[in-house]
This record gives sequence, structure tokens and C-alpha cells, in this order.
Amino acid sequence: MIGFQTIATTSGLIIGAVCGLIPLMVGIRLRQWKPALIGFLACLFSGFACGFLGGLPMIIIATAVVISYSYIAKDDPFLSRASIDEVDFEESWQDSILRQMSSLGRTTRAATRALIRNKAGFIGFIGVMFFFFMTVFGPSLIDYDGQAHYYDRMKPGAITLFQGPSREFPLGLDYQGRDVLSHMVHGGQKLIITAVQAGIFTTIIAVILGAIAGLIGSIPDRLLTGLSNFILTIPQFPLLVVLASIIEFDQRIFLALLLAVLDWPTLMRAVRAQVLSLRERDYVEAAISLDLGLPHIIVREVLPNMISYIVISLIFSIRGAVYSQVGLVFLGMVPFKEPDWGVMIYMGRQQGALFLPEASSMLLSPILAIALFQLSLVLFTRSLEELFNPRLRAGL
Amino acid sequence: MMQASHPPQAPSTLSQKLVRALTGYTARTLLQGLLTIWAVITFTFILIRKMPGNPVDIKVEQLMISQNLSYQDAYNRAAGMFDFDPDAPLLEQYLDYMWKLIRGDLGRSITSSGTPVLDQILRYLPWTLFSVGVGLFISFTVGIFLGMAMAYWRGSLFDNVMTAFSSVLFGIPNYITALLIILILGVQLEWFNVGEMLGGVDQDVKAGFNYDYLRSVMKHAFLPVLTYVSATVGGWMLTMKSSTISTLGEEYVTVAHARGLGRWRILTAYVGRNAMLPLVTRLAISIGFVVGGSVIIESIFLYPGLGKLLLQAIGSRDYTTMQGVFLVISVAVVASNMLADMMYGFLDPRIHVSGDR
Amino acid sequence: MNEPLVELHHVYRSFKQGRTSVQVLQDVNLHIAPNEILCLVGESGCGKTTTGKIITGLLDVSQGTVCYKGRPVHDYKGREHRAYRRALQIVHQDPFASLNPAHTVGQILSFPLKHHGMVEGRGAVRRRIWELLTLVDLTPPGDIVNKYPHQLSGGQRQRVSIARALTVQPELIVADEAVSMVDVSIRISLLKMLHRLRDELQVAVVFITHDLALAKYFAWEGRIAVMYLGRIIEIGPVPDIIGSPAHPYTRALISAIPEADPEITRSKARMQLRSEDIPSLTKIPTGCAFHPRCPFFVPGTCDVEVPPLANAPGFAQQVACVPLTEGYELRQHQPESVLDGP
Amino acid sequence: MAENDVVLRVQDLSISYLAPRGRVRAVSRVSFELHKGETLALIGESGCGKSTLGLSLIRLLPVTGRIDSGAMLYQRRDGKIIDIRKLNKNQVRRFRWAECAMVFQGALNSLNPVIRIRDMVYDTARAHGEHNPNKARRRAMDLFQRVRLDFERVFNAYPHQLSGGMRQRVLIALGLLLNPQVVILDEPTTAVDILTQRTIIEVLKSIKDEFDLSIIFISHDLSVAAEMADTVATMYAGEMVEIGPVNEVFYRPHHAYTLGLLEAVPRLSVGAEELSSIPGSPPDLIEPPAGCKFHERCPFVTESCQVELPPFVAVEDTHRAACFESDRVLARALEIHDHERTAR
Repeated sequence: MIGFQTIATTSGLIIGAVCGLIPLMVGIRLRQWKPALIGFLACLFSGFACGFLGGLPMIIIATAVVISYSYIAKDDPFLSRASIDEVDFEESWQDSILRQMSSLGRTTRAATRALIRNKAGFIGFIGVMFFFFMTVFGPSLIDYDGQAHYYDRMKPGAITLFQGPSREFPLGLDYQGRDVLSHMVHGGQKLIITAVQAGIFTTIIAVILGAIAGLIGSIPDRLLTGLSNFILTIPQFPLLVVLASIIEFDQRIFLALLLAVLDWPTLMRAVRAQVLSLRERDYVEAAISLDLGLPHIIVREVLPNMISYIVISLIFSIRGAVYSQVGLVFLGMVPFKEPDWGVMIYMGRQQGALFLPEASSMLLSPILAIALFQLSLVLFTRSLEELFNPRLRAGL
Repeated sequence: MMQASHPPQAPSTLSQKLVRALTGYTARTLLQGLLTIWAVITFTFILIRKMPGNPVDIKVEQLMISQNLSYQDAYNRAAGMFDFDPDAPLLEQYLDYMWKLIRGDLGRSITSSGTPVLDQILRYLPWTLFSVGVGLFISFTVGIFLGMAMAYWRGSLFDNVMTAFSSVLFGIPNYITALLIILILGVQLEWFNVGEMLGGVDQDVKAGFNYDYLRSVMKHAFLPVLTYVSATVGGWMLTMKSSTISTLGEEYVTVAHARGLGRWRILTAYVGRNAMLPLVTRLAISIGFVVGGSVIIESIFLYPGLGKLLLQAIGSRDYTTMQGVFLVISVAVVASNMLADMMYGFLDPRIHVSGDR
Repeated sequence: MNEPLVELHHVYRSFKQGRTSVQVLQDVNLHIAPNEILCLVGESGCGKTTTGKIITGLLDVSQGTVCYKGRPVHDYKGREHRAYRRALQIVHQDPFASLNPAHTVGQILSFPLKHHGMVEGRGAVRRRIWELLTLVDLTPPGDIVNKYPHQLSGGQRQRVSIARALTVQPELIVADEAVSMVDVSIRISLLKMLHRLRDELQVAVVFITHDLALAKYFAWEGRIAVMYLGRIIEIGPVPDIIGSPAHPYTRALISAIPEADPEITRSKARMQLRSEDIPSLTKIPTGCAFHPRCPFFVPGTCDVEVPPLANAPGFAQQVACVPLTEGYELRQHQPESVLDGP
Repeated sequence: MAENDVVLRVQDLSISYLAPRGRVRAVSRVSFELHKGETLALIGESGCGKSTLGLSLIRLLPVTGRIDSGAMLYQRRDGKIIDIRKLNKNQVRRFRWAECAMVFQGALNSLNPVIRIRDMVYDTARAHGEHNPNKARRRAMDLFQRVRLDFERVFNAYPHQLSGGMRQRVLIALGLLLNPQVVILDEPTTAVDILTQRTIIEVLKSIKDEFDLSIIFISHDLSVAAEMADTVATMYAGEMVEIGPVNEVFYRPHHAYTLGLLEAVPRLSVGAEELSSIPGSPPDLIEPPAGCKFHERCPFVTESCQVELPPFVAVEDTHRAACFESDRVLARALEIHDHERTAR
């Protein structure tokens, strides 16, 4: 899922800088100083964050934004008021690329504005970004404190190794005297990745099955609806507990798959309903009448009007996956290794941290982190709603 | 082209409506429900037997450790304790179980020295029903009123504060809320002594309809109920707000104002009733999940509910008890879905209880 | 008369509604010649939209045959089938729902052009879009082409819808209430444009409307088919039907319509129906479906046999009314006072 | 008020809405009078402010709407004149429906779907101090029969059990429940079928005479106005551009917009006819054009139209119009009229 080998290293920085040169130079040529600089920084940053995976796409986006600032479609034949015979409709490929780049740039700018416009949504966005960066950069900045400490960190007169926050250990020490902060930084990544995977699997299953049920109808529809009703009748979390004890999770991706298998019915029903309603739209009927073919109808007519719904559902699935995942670990039903936020809560509770005031920080840290992450996701959907509103793209 | 001009129909009385509801449609739904329940039983039956280890093995392990017996001795003791043959073929076990079930026998608990599963469920169920039920009731009522108020004064400071508040509540998982309540309210702020409030009731009070007992029950239910309320009230508030906003935009509300109706009458009969319709279905469906309780919350507060029973049964591989709990929950879910349909048909005269939805 | 473009022979259509099935069309016979104008007129629920969709091939018939250029449409396979489907296009009623909100006007028009290779090359596509927009009076095209549907007015959207239908060079356009949601002052220009397109591009137009006055204006040289509860009850040239309507239902419609002229509309003779209630499609009356409301109702005749469309003495059009076609004089019953209830 | 039979006098009324882009001037400086027993038709296209005007008369503007200036003087049955604009909340509530009722367009959504018609009748009666349900029931029975509804069956029905036409008639009956002086009808015949429309028109005509009502009839449909109205007023872009007796306005229009509308409507009784649309589209009401708001679409436009706002002046005795070129408009109208007459 995240295949960045060059995350947060000097080589990543170099990749970012090289990538950033392109928008920078384009910007300087077009005399768009500010966009050029922002483009350079964006490339630098995403190169640093994700290596080539981040740097290369950012070149295109940043360059497009830079171009969009100075692009004037002086040769757009549609802006001409001349008669049809005097207008040249042919367009060189350079012009075409330029035009498309600028439209991509404008979309990006509009998207950025949409992201910022909704206050709650923007807070959510910042929260999501915070957790993303914490799990991506954090591990290379803070070393993992995995070894149990015994008496070297124990305060005189204390009975346990737990410690509240101090200057040296901002989040305190856990039951083995280990730095809680390092566990926080190293323990979130897998949790978040598994949750995202589960969310993606759920969405893929639900969208495909929902589309099949909605578009084909008849027997597949009845089967799928029956299956989803069946799954929804079984109490989800207990079932998960039972399943978790049957399946051995040597790899977390299996857990993600299992979560997806249980989570798809709700979304599938919603997708089915959406497809059914979109299928009846006049513009879909027009496309059928124009014989544009099923692929066109699905990809160009139906999907663009569902994408916002799908992405928001994805976010909610991720949220649900965090819930179930931590819940399972919390009950000790899946043997995940440290570092892991869920394991921290589990071990903390096992070691009696619940009722020791000085141990609170060991429990509070993962608890608050999970709460904040969930909250950020919910808030972020507000921005996504604005982001995918087709009206926005025209609001330039 | 298919303007739904409803077939002319004499307005019906309440009893006629009930009679209509109880014929045709109900028969079909009941059959469907039974089928679903059967599928759930079968599915969970297979699943449960596929879990690694069986009750005998686990007991053997326990005995070997606690009483220092050899494997053979422990096995003999354990096998004698349970009315269960782990080596019987799955199909035979299944048919046996189903046959008993048809006669209303849920079997006996494998691990709790032969207590009938039904007795066990009946002992744990009231706690769950009480705590989750009260929680649901409080959070639904509070959510409805606050949601309506938020919609009515939308854009005001009250609305903004409450929207942020409900988003926060909605965003945090319930067990996280439970832990936060213990950690912050209990341990850090010391508002109450959490240790005393765990479990279902104080040991030293006698069960019965007296002040001490009820007080003790209330005290112990307080934390789970608080958790349930704070974990769900945000969702109700937000849903009710958006439902009310769309109802406020309906023309019949404007017409009601034009007719000079009092504000209170409009708010209840015109706005409230219509805005609540979609929520009622969801409430009915939630009632089904009341029965299941919450495995995690009950285990955090050591609350003697069905969720805790299930968790114990899973831990000791008590097949019959697990099976029984799953059955009870599924029946409740199916029943509440039917209830949702019927309630909707009852509250919304546009929908005839005829299954044409 | 040249060969009909589309023919409907004894077409029936029913829809499932829950467990019951509703007969929406019964025994509909129609033929549309190339470049003809045909108006389908009737009240809501009469089946005019369903007929329109069957004509364009968007809906299948439950019974009966539809022919395109003399051959049943199910004979068309592969390439021919696609050509047949493309030749028949529809323009919807609601200008807010008929264009995909996710695409610009330029994209909406370019999809069919590119998909069917109607023109070669990018430049040619753009040139064709310009032409089409000019054709539907959306000038200058540059003001429209990059806009999203929500940025256009209702009238402009309807023009885009028409331009989209024209991308595939159809032979027939079904305009389903295409102007009823557009402001009064703009309707006429849309109709004039449709007329002009018909003349310039030689397309036939099936104009579906509930507004007889509009139908009369648009289709003066064409024909009108009046529909009631799933059947065509009268069909013929516009001046004849408007000037001397035969079927009691058509007469009722024409007498009921108010006119934008105070003196005429106040002096108009109004026909009194026996009942205001439109029967439900699930319970269509026996015999002539109009008989429970018809002031000329002949017991024993009208409520027994389903009247076929036939010529009636003294009328140029065909009408489905037994007393009329058998040459009786219609005599009006005393209107009784009828109260409506559910 | 000078004349005793003026029920409602609107003076210089301006209303605006707050929109994200700025203030939408929905109604600007509208003045007119409504006499006892008169039917006034407000005609115009969507967005011309006619519905806003109607809503403001019972003080039911949406929260973003605001009455900027003007007065709405209403003469009660006891002869006392009140300004609707100055009523307090409670007075407004009592004024609504008892003095001035409004029947909305889209009868489907005007009735609360979850309560029976009878409860809506009782609600309305109770809100205005009539606590005896039998009295309300008797009054409703009378009214339902007058609008040709089967009382026993309709009274106990839910709205969804009625057809569109029946619902519309229920609303009309409901509107008359408290015996108001003025009834505002907002597009009562839009979105119903032709025969249903005829029933509603006949019902309206009969109740108007029986109850001596003053009716404000809001519609975009010129033909219904031609049949129903005593006086016709045309509105364009928030302004009243012409008002006069129905025959005057239809046969001797003095405003170019009225003429344009008349020329855009097909008539069944005329054979092949020459019609034309008004080119262009209505102006932006946030930044309206200078001068006459119609000048961008007007075939009679002159230079002064583009700069100066034409005054709303009497062109004949009871006929007023806001057009600099009213003479030319009238001449053109008469020319068309003559042409038609000879053609027939």
C-alpha cells in the first residue's frame, strides 16, 4: 500500500528538489513568481514524503497550477466571434496539452479552495494529514523504545515503572518503563494502514456488487440483497470475535479482508439504491438512446455522480475498521505485536493502568489518538462533500 | 407516466388497519424471518465448531494447570463433566441441536455444569435490556429534541456549538468513550469511584423491589448508560437536524404558518412528526441491537449482560451458550426489522402495510 | 405517401407495480412518416410518454410489433440495430434532469460525436460542436461550450438537449413535453427552432404535450393523436381535430381549455362531464374507457364493446367511438351533480 | 383610504432577499389596489416577483427575505384600516387566514401527509379561537360541497388518498373556512390536467360570487387570467409594469412586455397564427440594468429607456403602465388585432 522506500530521507529531499525544478522553471518563464515557488515547495515536500510516488505526480499538478495562472485561451476557436468558415478548429498538440494542463490546474485550485472553505472539514483535513505525517515521518525521527527497562528509569519510591509525562518523556513511560511517545509514533502506522486497506476492500466489494445488483437486477440482485440481509442479521462484533479466533492473522491484511467481508452489506445496499436511481435519470436514458455503450454510461454518466458518495463511504468504512480492529485487540482476540495502539490499550488495561493516575498517560495517549483520528475522519468528509460537488468545478 | 393515483379506498379505522397488517404481509415476512434465522443458526453452528479447541480441551488445560493432573486424568475428569462428545460427527450434532431447538430446548451449557442455556440467557438478558434500553431511550429522546432545536435555530451560536459537540461525540468509538469516562472523570478528576461502580449490583444488597437494590442497580448501570448515551446521541442529533431542516422547507409547513396555526402546533404535528419518520425506522432497528448489548462496553464495566456472557462463552468454547446467544440476538434483529416496517406503516399513512415497498 | 419511418402495430405495454401489473398502453396503432409532425396529446397517465419511449426503442412492448422502415425492429441486428437506435432520439421534459451535471456542454456534445466517429479528428469534432450549437441558436458558441448545465437557463438546456440529439443525425426526434417547463415567453422560439430543424434536416418530430393550444400551433400541418387511458381515441390532421373534434373526450378537452382572449374564453360553450374523476389505470372501465364520464354515454353500447378507431360520417379524422362511427347523433344527458371523493 | 370598497392598498412596496452574491431585489416599488369582490390577476414569468409579493401580503417571506419599504394597508370588515407591515407576531398570526388566506401552488405538498383532512380543518379553526369542532365541521361540510367534494369521504381521508384536483379543491375550501375577505391563489391551476383545471376554474368562479371575495390570482398562464380576472397586472423583474381592466390589458396593452407575452401564447380558437418569443432572458436582479428593466429585450427600445426608469402612470382611466413607448406598443397591438380579425 505504501511503497515508499525513500520516505523522509535525504534522497527523498533530492528527488523532491529535482521534481520541483520543473514547475519552478515554468513559473519563472511565465513570470508567475509566487505559484512557481509554491509549486517548487509542494514538489520538494511530496518528494520528501513519498519519494518518486509523490514527486512525479506533483510535478504535473504543480506545473498545471502554474500554467493555469497565466493561461489565456487566445486561440480557443470557441471564443471567436467570426463565422464558421473563418475559424480554425485544428489545434496543435502543444496547444492541446497546454489547454488541458491549465484546466487541470484550475481544478486543483478549486479543489484546494473547497478543502479550505468548510471550517470543520479543514480541521478534519489537517487532522488526517497530521496522522498521515506522524506515521510516515515519525518513525525516522524518533527511535523505537522496544526493550523493557527495569530499574534504570524507576523513580525512587515508586512501585511501578509507569510514569506520567515529564520533560524527557513527554507522554510518560509504560509498564515496562518504555517511552510511550515512541510507541505512539511507531504503533499507529499499521493500524491506519490496515484500516485504510479494509476501507478500500469494503468499498471495492460494495461498489462492484452494488453495481451488479443495481444494473443487472433479477437473480443476482435478489441473491445479493438476501446475502446482505443475512450478514446484517448476525451481530457483527461477536461474529468478528468468533471469526478472529478461527483465522490466524499472521498478516494484518487478512484482518483487513475479514473486516471488509463483514462490512460491505450496508454500503452495497446504498450503492445499489444509488445505481437504481441514477439508472432512471433522463441523461442516462439519453445516453442509451444515443447508443454510447455500457462502459460509457457507467464511467462517464453514472460514476461521476456517485464518486463523492463512494469516497465519503470509504472514509466511514475506514472509521469502522479502526473501531473493529482496536476493539478486537482490546479484547485480546487477535495477537498483534507491539508497537500497536490497540495493544497499548490492551496491555495498559492488563497491567492495571486504568486505575493508576500516573499510568493514565500510557492509556490516554492511544485513546486520544484514536478518538482524534476518528473525529478527523468524520470532519474531513465535510470537505470532501464540497470537493466532489460538480458545481464547484465550474465555480471558477 | 405512472402517477401514483392511489386506488380509492375508504379511510380505515385502527383495528381494520391492524387486521390488514396481520394477514398476507405478515405471513410472508414471518416466513422470510424464520428462513433468515435458520440460516444464521446453521452458519454460526458450523462456524462455532470450527473454532480452534473445544470445551474439553480447554477444561483439560485448566485442570492440568490448576490441579496438577496428568493429561489423561484431566481428560477423563473433563470429559465426565460435560455432556458433550467432541468426536461426534458435525451433522449428527447439528441435527440433534435443531431437533431440540424445534421443541424450544436451547440445550444445556457445556461448561457451567449443565445449567440450561435458556436460564443463563434469562439471567443475563435483563441487565443488557435495562442498560442499553435506558441508554437508547435517553439518547433518542435527547437527540430528537436537541436535533430539532438545532434545525430550528440553524446558523445560531447554539446550533454551531451543538453541531461541533455532536460531531465529536459521533466521531469517537464507544469503548474509547468508556475508557475516557473512567480515566478522566473517574481517575483524574475523581468525580466518582469507578471501582465501586463496576459489575451489575452490589454484592451485599438483596435482590428485590426495594430502595437499596434499585439504587444499587442504578449506580452500577450509570457508567454503561452514560457511555451508550454519549456514543449514540451525536448520531441522533445530526440525523434529526438534517431531517428537520428538510421538513422545515416543505410547503405544508409554510401553509401551516399561512393558516395562522400556533407555533407549538406546527412544531409538533407538522414539523416534528414528519421529521421523525425516518428516525423511527432506525430506532426500531436499533432496538434489535439492544439485545446484543455491547461486548466491549460490558467487558470494560464488568457488566453482567449478554455481551459479557457471550464473551465468556467464546473464551471457554461453550458451544451451546454461544449458539443460544447468537440465536437470541438474531431473533431480536429480525423481529425489530419487522417492527420497523410496521411502525413506519403505522406512522406514515402513505405506506400501506402491504409489502410493496 | 412515402413509406412510414416507424409503425406501431397493436402495441400493448404493462408495468409491474408491486404484485399487480398495470396496463399502460392498449392496442396502440400508429405510423409516422419521414419528416412528419405528429402530436401525442392527453392528460397525465394516458400513456403518451410510454408511447414516445416505445417509438424511440427505449422501452420494449409487452405485445405487438414496432417496425422501423417497414421491418420489425427485432429483425435488426448488430450494426443495423445500432443505426436504427441512433435514428430515433428523444428530448426530455425536465431541462434540469436531462443533462449530466458532471460534464460541460462541449463534453456532452463530443461524447456521441467521438463514440460513433461521426466526424474525424479533434478539430472536426470541435467544428461540429460549433455548428450544432449554432444550429440550435446558442450563439456565440463560445459562451456556452465550456459551461456546466447548472450555469444555463432552462431554455438553453433544452437547446443543448436538442443539439445532443442531433449529434447522431437522427431521422426522428421525440420531444417529450420539451417546452412545458420553459418560461412562456421562450417557448415559441424553441418550437420555431424545432420547426426549422425539421425543415432543414428532414427529421420527423413526435411532439408529446398536454397543451392542445401548443400542439395546434406547433403541428398545424401535421397530425394529432389524442390518448386516453392507454388508447388512442382520435387521430387525424390538426385543423380537423381542433376545428371539429369528434370524440366526446376531445370535445371536452377543447371546450375546457381557457384562452388568452377574455371575450372568447368567457363566451365559450363548456361541456359538462358526468364525473370529474379519472379512473385509475388499475381499474380501467369496461368498453369505452371514457364512458363513466361521457355526457353522451349510450348504455349497453359504450360500456360493453371497446370501440375501434374508425372513420365517422362527417369527420375527416378517425375516432374510437361506437355511436359516432355508426352515425348516431350524440345527445347529451342532463348533468347530474356529482361530488368527488377518494 | 378614499374609496370605501378598497380592501387592500399596496404602496411602493419593495422586497429583497439576501443571497450569497448580494441583495436580490425581488419586488421593487409595487403599488396597486384591490377592491371588494375584485379578482386581480398577477401575471409574469418565473422569478418576476409575483409569488414573493403574494407571500409578503401575509408576511410569510422566507427568513432571508425582507420588506425594504412601502406599506400594505388593509381595510377590515369593521372599516378599520391596518398596515400589514406593522402587525406584531401575534397579530400577524390572527390576520393570516382569518382576513387573508392563501392557496399555494403544488397542492401535493401543501397538505401535511401524516394527518387527516379533518384534523387540518380543526387545527385551523382552533388556531383562530373556534374550539367547537362541530361548528368547524358544519362550516367545512358546506364548503366542501360548494367545491364539489364528497364531504363524508374527503373529510376523513389522508391527503395521499385524493387526486391532485381534489387536493387543490380541499385547499380552496380550507382557505374559505374562516370566511376571509381576501384570498391569494398562487398558480392554482398549474400542474393539473386540463379537465381538472376546468373544474377548479368553475369552482373558483362560483365561490367568488357566493362569498363576495377579493381574489389575488398569481399565474404565469395568460389564458386562465383572461377567464378569471377583472383586473390584470403584469410583472417583470420585480416591477409591476402594467395594470388595468382585463379587456384593456388584453386588447389595448400599453407595455411592450405585456404585448410580448400576448404574442407568445397560442390560442386554440385561432387557426394558423403568427407568434413570437421575447428574445433574451430576464435580467439579473442583484445588479439590475439601468433604466427600464425590459429594455434589453424590448423591440421598441429607445435611448431614454436605457437611462431613465419609466414612471408607472395612468394611460387611461383605470389603466396604468410603465413604458415610454406605450403609444407605439398600443398601435402595434391594435395592428395585430385588426390583422387577426380580418384573417378570421
